[in-house]
Amino acid sequence: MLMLLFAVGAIWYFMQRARRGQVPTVRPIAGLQATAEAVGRATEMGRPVFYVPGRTEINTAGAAQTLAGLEMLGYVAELSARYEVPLRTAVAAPTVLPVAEEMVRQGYPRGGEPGLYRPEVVPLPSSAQVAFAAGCLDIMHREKVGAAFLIGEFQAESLMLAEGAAQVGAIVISGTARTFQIPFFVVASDYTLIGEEIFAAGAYLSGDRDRLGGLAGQDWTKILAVALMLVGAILVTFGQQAIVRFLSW
Amino acid sequence: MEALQRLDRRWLYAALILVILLPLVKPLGIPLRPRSWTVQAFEAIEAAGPGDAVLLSLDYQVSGAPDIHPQTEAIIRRLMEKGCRVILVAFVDQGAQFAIDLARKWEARGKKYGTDIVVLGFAPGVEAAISAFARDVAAVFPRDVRGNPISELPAMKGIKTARDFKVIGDLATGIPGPAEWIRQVKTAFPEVSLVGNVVTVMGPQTLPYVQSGQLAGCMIGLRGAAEYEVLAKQPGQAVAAMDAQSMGHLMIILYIILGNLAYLATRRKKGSRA
Amino acid sequence: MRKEIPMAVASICGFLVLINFFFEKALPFTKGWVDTLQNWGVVVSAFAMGLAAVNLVFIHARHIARRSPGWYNSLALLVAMVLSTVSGIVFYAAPKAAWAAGLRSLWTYLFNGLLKPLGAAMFSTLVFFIASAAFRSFRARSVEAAILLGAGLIALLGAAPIGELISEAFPRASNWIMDVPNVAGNRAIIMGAAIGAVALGFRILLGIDRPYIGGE
Amino acid sequence: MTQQLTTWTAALATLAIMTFLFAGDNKVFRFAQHVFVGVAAGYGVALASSSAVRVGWTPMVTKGQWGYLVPMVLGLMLYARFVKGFAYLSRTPMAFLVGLGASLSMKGIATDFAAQIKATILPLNTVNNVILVLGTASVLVYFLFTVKRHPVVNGVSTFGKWVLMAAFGAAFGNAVQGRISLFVGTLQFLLRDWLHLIG
Repeated sequence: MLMLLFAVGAIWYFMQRARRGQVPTVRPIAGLQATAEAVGRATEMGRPVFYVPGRTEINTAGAAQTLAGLEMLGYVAELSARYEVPLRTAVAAPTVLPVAEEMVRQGYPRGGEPGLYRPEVVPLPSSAQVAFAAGCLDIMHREKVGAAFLIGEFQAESLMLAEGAAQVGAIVISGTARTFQIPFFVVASDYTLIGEEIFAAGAYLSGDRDRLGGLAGQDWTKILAVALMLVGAILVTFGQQAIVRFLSW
Repeated sequence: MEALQRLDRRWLYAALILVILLPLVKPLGIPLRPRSWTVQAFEAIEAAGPGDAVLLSLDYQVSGAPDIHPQTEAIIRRLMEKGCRVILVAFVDQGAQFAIDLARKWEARGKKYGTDIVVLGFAPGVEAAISAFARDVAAVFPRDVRGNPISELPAMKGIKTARDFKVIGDLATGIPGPAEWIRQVKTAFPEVSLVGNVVTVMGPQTLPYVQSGQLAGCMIGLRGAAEYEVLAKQPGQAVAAMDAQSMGHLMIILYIILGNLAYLATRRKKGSRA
Repeated sequence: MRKEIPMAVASICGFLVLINFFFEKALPFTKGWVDTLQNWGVVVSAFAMGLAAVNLVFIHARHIARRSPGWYNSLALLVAMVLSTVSGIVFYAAPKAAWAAGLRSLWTYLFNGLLKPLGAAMFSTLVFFIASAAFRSFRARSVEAAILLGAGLIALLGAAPIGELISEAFPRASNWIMDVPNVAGNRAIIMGAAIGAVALGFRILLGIDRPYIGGE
Repeated sequence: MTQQLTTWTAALATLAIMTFLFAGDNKVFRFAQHVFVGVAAGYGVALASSSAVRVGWTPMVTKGQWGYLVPMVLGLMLYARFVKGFAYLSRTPMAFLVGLGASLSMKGIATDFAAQIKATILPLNTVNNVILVLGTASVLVYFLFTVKRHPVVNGVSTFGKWVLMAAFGAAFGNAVQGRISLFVGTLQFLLRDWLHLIG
């Protein structure tokens, strides 16, 4: 109960603070920093960039991940316009398609030189996992992509996509919050955004104050947890049960 | 090594199939030692004596069934042997049919439906349904799958809420799983003895709940079923599968090591050229 | 009104559940309310389960009408769907009636002859994707990936009964990984997810996030 | 007879899926996949409607619990999304489900947060306990995003990342193990129930 109040209080407080302009800064995230490098390398090789924002619909439980994937797409679109490299995006869910197109359309001018390459958003079937993966593999092989981004909610197709990208020699940046798939992404790609990192990256790129404030509030709740754990453990070592009792209450 | 990298993947597949197939046909009989979390789960389920009611929630889909259904089979076999009352329910739609088939199987073996084993059915709504069920069983299941009012079933005698089950086992392939059961049931009835029975992939994320005492034990996948069969001294199909399992592990390990050796070799070659 | 009513519904339901969760002893009457809400939730969820099916009907009926490539697959899908819907409803509505015996065995046949083996087979092919990825792309590219692969190999060898034959050390190391670093790592993830759920829930109850609107 | 028909269908269905491995995406595989989606969807509809009748309709008509009219109407309103111009009607039932779901999952603050902290408060008298406490804490630190960078924080967070990777190693091992189990189960079915090669 107290915990809930603390968490909600912290999130509320930092959200208000962010709305007043005190926006928290987000720490550098390795996978995000590697993004520019990957797009740059694809440019050097003269190969297109390939992007998949997950396979799930926008209105399901995985929505937050899909959304984070789409925000990264906007950023990658900006980068590829700046480096003048073609961008291919494969989208599975019908509800994601218009949002993905919008992200690309908004991201491109930010990088200057709009209209040099027409970015393509390719719709693929989503209900059939294997068919979707096959469609992506086909694009990757045909276009010999130089960098592949797989960020969003992925299920078992994660393996096929990461493997396929590595086979054509692309640098692979992946990210998902599905715990089962993270290990496969880590061992099969060059950089991985792990779990909550995709939400933080999404919030950072979107610059949405509510979400950044919420992020800070969640951080302080975690700090409280760490403090309780450490102090509690030290006290328990000396036979003091105060914090355990406090938590049972 | 580079030639190895270009090997047609179908050879890899064929080798794997062969290696798993052989020990199924000709078992090697490698001994199996139960792990601590399975022993805890076994003991928690053993706490149910003759006449005690045990709830098993079959929250699994067909796709994960080969990994989890052997657990259900092994647990029910043991409970039937001891004369417990087994109540089956499902919060994932596809789990319900497994329950119906199991009840029919035990009926054919001479157990009485409604007294020894009963199938309540499926309820949609995930956590809302689990919470509602835990607080008032009859509100979610006024009748069983065969249309009998549950108030008339001897197996359901004295069962009003989740508290009235001696042990609850949640057999899950995803959501809902033990985490959801803990959230909705343990908060309302902390004294309930809950066992987490999960597919292998969910094992790692379920163990923290065993260490914290929120779960009385945990059985992980097909190997969990095999360990239970060993503990209950009734070796069955899960134990029979373990040799094939072992060989599969060895094969994948071999692939990973070969792949990484090739990777190191090409990297070294590139390095010496530069 | 088109936005306010849904927002109010989400907030009121949510707050009632939370109030009952924390103050059930002080406010015992909230239990009845929340029980009712949850029972309603079961009913509404039942209706929601049909949505995906209706969507499928639309998509595949269109494929068939346009004779688009592979339309016969769409037809097979719809036929399978109708058969299982009808026989399933009868199976549950008339569990004993003699006239329904044929449909009841059709239902059992569809489940055991098609649904169960197809689902199991589809997921069991995943092991082959792992096999080829193991061979081609599971690389210790970085320190992190090396730790992961090392722990993974030990876990894999220790979890196979044969690992124990090779050396006692494998199961011991594998159990240690499962019991110590795994519990630590997963516990932190679980805690992070719980805080995330609170943050999301809070925004939904206040109407800042409205996932139920979307798709205008 | 029916048993044999079922077993044969099941075996052929399994083999149809397996063709993907050796022939890639092909007609047989695609057909089997569509049939699967169809049966699964129909299965869901049948179970959902029977439970709507059991929990809502029956108590309403037999016991006069007319309150169940509310969720029934809400449930029907979900389908307004398929009717042009009335799609907004489906928002209210969605909001009901979302609000209920969100608040129910907030109970996790007790079981997945407070209880986990409590379980991590262990006497620091064994190496394992020390690793468990420091490991959990440092993974949490790794997932801090808005805290100012400081060498100590960075060090702790790197340690956290290693713990996390070891945990993912366990997840990796289990994922591989689980997939093998699924395949072994499928083979057992083919060998035992269909070909009768094993007992």
